[in-house]
Amino acid sequence: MANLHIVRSSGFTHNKLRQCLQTLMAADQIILIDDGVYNASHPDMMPLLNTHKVYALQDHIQARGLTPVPSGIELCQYDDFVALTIGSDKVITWQ
Amino acid sequence: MANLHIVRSSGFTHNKLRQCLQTLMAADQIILIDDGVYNASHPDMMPLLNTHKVYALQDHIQARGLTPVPSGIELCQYDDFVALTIGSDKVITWQ
Amino acid sequence: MISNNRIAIVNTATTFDDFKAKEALDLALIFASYEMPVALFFMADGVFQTKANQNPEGIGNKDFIATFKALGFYDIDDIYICQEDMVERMIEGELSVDGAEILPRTQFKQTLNNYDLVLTF
Amino acid sequence: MISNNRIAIVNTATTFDDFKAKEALDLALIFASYEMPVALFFMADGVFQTKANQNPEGIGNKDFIATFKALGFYDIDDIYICQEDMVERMIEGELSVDGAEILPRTQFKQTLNNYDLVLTF
Amino acid sequence: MTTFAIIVSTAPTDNRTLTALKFAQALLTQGHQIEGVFFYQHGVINANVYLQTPSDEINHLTAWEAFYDVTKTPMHLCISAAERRGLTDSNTPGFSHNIAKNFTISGLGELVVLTNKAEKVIQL
Amino acid sequence: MTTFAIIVSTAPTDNRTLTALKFAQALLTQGHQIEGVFFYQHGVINANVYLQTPSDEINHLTAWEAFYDVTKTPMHLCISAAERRGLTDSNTPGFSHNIAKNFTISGLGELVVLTNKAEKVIQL
Repeated sequence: MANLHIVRSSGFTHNKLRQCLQTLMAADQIILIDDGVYNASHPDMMPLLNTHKVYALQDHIQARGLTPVPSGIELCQYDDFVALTIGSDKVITWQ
Repeated sequence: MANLHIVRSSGFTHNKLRQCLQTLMAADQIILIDDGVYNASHPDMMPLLNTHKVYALQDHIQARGLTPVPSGIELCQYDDFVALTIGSDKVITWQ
Repeated sequence: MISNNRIAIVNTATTFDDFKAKEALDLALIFASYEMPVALFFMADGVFQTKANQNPEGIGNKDFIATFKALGFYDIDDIYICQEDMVERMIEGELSVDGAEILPRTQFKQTLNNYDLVLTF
Repeated sequence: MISNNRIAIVNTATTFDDFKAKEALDLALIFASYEMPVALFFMADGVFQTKANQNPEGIGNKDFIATFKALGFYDIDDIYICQEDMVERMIEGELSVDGAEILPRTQFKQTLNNYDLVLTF
Repeated sequence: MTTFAIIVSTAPTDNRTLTALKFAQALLTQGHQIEGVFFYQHGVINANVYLQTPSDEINHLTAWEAFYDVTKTPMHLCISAAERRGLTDSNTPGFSHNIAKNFTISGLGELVVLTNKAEKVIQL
Repeated sequence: MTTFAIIVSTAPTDNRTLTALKFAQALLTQGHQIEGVFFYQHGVINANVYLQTPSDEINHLTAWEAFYDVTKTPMHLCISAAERRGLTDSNTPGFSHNIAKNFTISGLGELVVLTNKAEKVIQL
């Protein structure tokens, strides 16, 4: 099975996005929430979109005026967020 | 006159060291305190030592086991820290 | 006493990073209400505050970003944004602030250096 | 119930970054006291915690880093440090922890992946 | 139905605290069960009964209290983390109990118990 | 002799708070004057009268209180920042004053005043 990584802060300021990427396994998924949604346009995120599924919480994208999001990032709701945690082996939070 | 920049967090994790460097004027000085003392061995710090005076608070270096510090960085005490703030035009804190 | 006492409030934090943006704005407004010359600077992740179409109320906050459109009313006319930091974060088009000057980093830091007191948030 | 429930506490913060290191260690010790398998991982700025000759008491703290030498006594035997993060931060020689395994990043993350619950600090 | 434990580590001035609450609400709406919410690190400040915010902003204390009133989800407060941040469950001279009523005074051991009970543990 | 104002923004769990205190002490030892210390953002938590720490750790509340007792340096608390973090100067029903005695209840206007009085303003 695979892990879900929750990223909660901006990779432009904090090291958390990088920490997530350094522990990411091949089948893992990522969800961007809170200030983590700013990573939707972070340079480190682009190459990742070819190999990993990346979600972003729509409420948090909208609160920050970040629409439209780069293609390859899937917007989701809290219900989807819940489903992702249940569907994963374990959940790792980077905040 | 010149400014004193106080750097209080690790440039390996936070963007604060870079923010300091991006606002640094030619005659400005830097003092590393708190987790800012970890920047004594940060790659961005090395080139700076040729052009700017950089201090580090000895108490904070010792608390973190960081001795010896790279040459070019001057260890100082709280009294020196006070003198640096008085000798500068203004003090800018990056924390 | 600091002569002239022109004050720069530097925003380096995102809109919702632990209340820093709101507490910086509150301070700027107070300085202005005492008729002290105050300028706002946006750099690093602080430039995210200048994005148009933010919706703080959608996540339980007061829409303090709306105040950015009324800064002239509070006699805060000097607003500067670092161009390189905007480009790095892909911020373009309409902004949340009116009348801001977008300055290349070299000019941004020279402008900042003209102030007597610099407070960072 | 999580099967096996092997727990990894991941330290990413410096020794004195807002109490995170201390509150992570407290949690690890509690898990161990309940005889649950717990491992400590040090990565990013967390590797600074593994530096020898730190002196928390010099700046008003309890010397909680000294506990790192006694982790075996608390039945915490699995301690991993990310090699690349150590090299980047120039950490070498004697360490504050005994019996730690220094692992290249690839192995570090594979080892971490073997745990059932991962908590980051 | 999946059972969860949630660890809240962020202060009431931190917008991420609302994310934790909304996640908890979504869990219950979908029919899952929360064994407990554990407040640790700066998260403990959310239980301070005197938290005040302007009327046009969310008050995280009120929000968590209301969440408990509706759902009876156990909300545990790490007392040692709380005492460092100005909360107290004592009424001895010099102290005045200031922890909101819906929070249970706990130690870290309670987090161990939650971890064993729940199928999923989420740090938020 | 130079006059200073100091702004403290860090919580009592943050080691940087001690740095601010030590800097303030060094200023006075060298014969300079502090017009006031202003507690803002998470710095306000240092004034919570119920802060407790183990005996082998520094208690920042006690340390600042002792600093005041010796030096009479004005210590201002931004009340709006404080209320968001569980401090209150009210004794109306539902509240119980919990701000330590040596702190002066202030608003942000006081910081403007300090800024005008002091030759140097330092954020710590």
